[in-house]
Amino acid sequence: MKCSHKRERCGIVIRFHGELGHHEAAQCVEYLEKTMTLYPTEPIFLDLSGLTFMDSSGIAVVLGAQRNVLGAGQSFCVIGTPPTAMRIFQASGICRRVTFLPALPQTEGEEDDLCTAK
Amino acid sequence: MKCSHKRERCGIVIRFHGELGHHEAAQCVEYLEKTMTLYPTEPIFLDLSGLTFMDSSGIAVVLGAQRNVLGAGQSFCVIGTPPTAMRIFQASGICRRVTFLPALPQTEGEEDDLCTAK
Amino acid sequence: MHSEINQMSIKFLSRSSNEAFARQAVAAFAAQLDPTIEEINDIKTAVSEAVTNCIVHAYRETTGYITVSAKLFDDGEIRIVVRDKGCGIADIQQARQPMFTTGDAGRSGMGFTIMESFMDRLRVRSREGIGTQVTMTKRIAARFGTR
Amino acid sequence: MHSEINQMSIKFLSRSSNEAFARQAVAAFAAQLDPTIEEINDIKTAVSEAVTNCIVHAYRETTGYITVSAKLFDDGEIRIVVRDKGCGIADIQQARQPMFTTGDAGRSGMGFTIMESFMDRLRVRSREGIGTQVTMTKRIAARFGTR
Ligand SMILES: Nc1ncnc2c1ncn2[C@@H]1O[C@H](COP(=O)(O)OP(=O)(O)O)[C@@H](O)[C@H]1O
Ligand SMILES: Nc1ncnc2c1ncn2[C@@H]1O[C@H](COP(=O)(O)OP(=O)(O)O)[C@@H](O)[C@H]1O
Repeated sequence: MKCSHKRERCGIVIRFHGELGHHEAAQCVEYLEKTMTLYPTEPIFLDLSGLTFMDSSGIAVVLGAQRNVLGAGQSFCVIGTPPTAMRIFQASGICRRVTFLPALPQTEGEEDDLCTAK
Repeated sequence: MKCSHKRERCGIVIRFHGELGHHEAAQCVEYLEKTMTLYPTEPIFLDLSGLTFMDSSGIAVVLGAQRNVLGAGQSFCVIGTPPTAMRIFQASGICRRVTFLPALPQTEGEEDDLCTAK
Repeated sequence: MHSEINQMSIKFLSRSSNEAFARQAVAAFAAQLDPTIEEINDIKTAVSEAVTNCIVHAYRETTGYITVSAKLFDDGEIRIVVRDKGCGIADIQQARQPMFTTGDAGRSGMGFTIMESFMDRLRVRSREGIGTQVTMTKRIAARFGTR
Repeated sequence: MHSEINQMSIKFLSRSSNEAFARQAVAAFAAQLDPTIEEINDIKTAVSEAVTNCIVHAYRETTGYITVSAKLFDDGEIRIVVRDKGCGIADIQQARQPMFTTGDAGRSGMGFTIMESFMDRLRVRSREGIGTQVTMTKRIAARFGTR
């Protein structure tokens, strides 16, 4: 399991790579908290597209992260969830409380960039 | 473990993909024999570049194939051996008896093709 | 027909660093049934939930042994048994309810629910102070007439 | 320092379809020492040789159980023991010679030589009619101060 983050136009994107089970969950929570402390005034996007495995430990990781970010008055969103991980979120019912998006929302600036690039 | 073959200018290239241990060796031997029967008058190249694992079972597979091909009066050559498999062949000393090449030899026809393509 | 064609068992200490070992070992064994990637993932997930429960709940304050055994049958079924000699479960019906947990904030109470929905059948037997045994079965569909 | 930090064991039938399971299970366990891809491959290869020997030689005409156990130590050593209750080896010194084999044309007699060269140490104990026990150790170098 590896965690990384980078700044995008729309906010901070935190990315998990590899397998996320109970053993790795503590490391994820720690990384999330550290990164949110670094960027307390930015929207947070949690990118799960690099996960090759996830069990129910991922539920509490996502819920905990959302609680912290919303508590700080920022927006929180999960992106790129692989289908198998999505089945776990669906079984748990947290999809009614957390926003899951296929990918980062395109900001207007980016659309402009795309046009210029063309 | 998957076996496949295709015709190239220089001869028939037989390719192994996946893990080659004792369990898979019988299947490899069978595939080699079947393919040599189909193309008894062609040089045979055994392409190991797709192997993700090989143990000493690979030694007898290669030696048996070479014996059959040379016996039929054709040439035999192993190409694309991954470094870890190469260590096994080296330990066994068969590198003194079998020709190992990094890749298919370039035939004159192909060089022409390359020139034309340019 | 339903006769056993292969079996294995693994035994390891209840350290969370062994969770990945356990699910990968079962996946490597189940691979003989030529499952799809999704079926393998279902099995890994269910094993991960059951093994985590042994580590987090059964041996909460201690370290003990966990045994995972698996059998393959000629009709494509895999039967997996996860066993601990930990604290046991007082009320199994309650424990199997979605969202019920006696764990900390890191636990969602969804373990049994996920085992149930990712496998075909789940049976839980437990005795307080003796231990818990979780039996899960799944039928792997035959593909391209490989069986 | 050299104290044990983790252990596991796996037990399975001497079917060749279990060779891949055995080497992958040990590799998944050894992953905790953060080995390089090459070190993992060395371990898989040595385990594959030892397990194949149990299937091909120890239980030549029969089927029996094979046990593979592994221990991790805090200095980065992994110790792997492969055990069978098969026919045993009459002359161990002879058996360990490169190219010596009692097997068929599919065997090269290089199994022990490869175990020796891919691991740091190899010990073979055997009694005819009782079984064979192969112990292999390898030290995984610490990387980026991960240990
Ligand atoms: N092996 C076990 N030993 C003891 N108690 C267990 C075991 N497995 C499950 N339990 C009990 O059942 C409850 C529900 O388990 P589960 O559905 O997997 O959710 P979670 O693990 O998130 O709590 C646990 O909180 C625990 O009280
Ligand atoms: N587990 C075992 N049980 C019985 N005999 C064995 C065992 N392992 C090795 N041997 C004997 O030692 C010989 C040499 O083994 P090895 O070097 O691995 O080469 P190979 O397996 O190719 O024969 C075998 O041919 C066999 O006679």
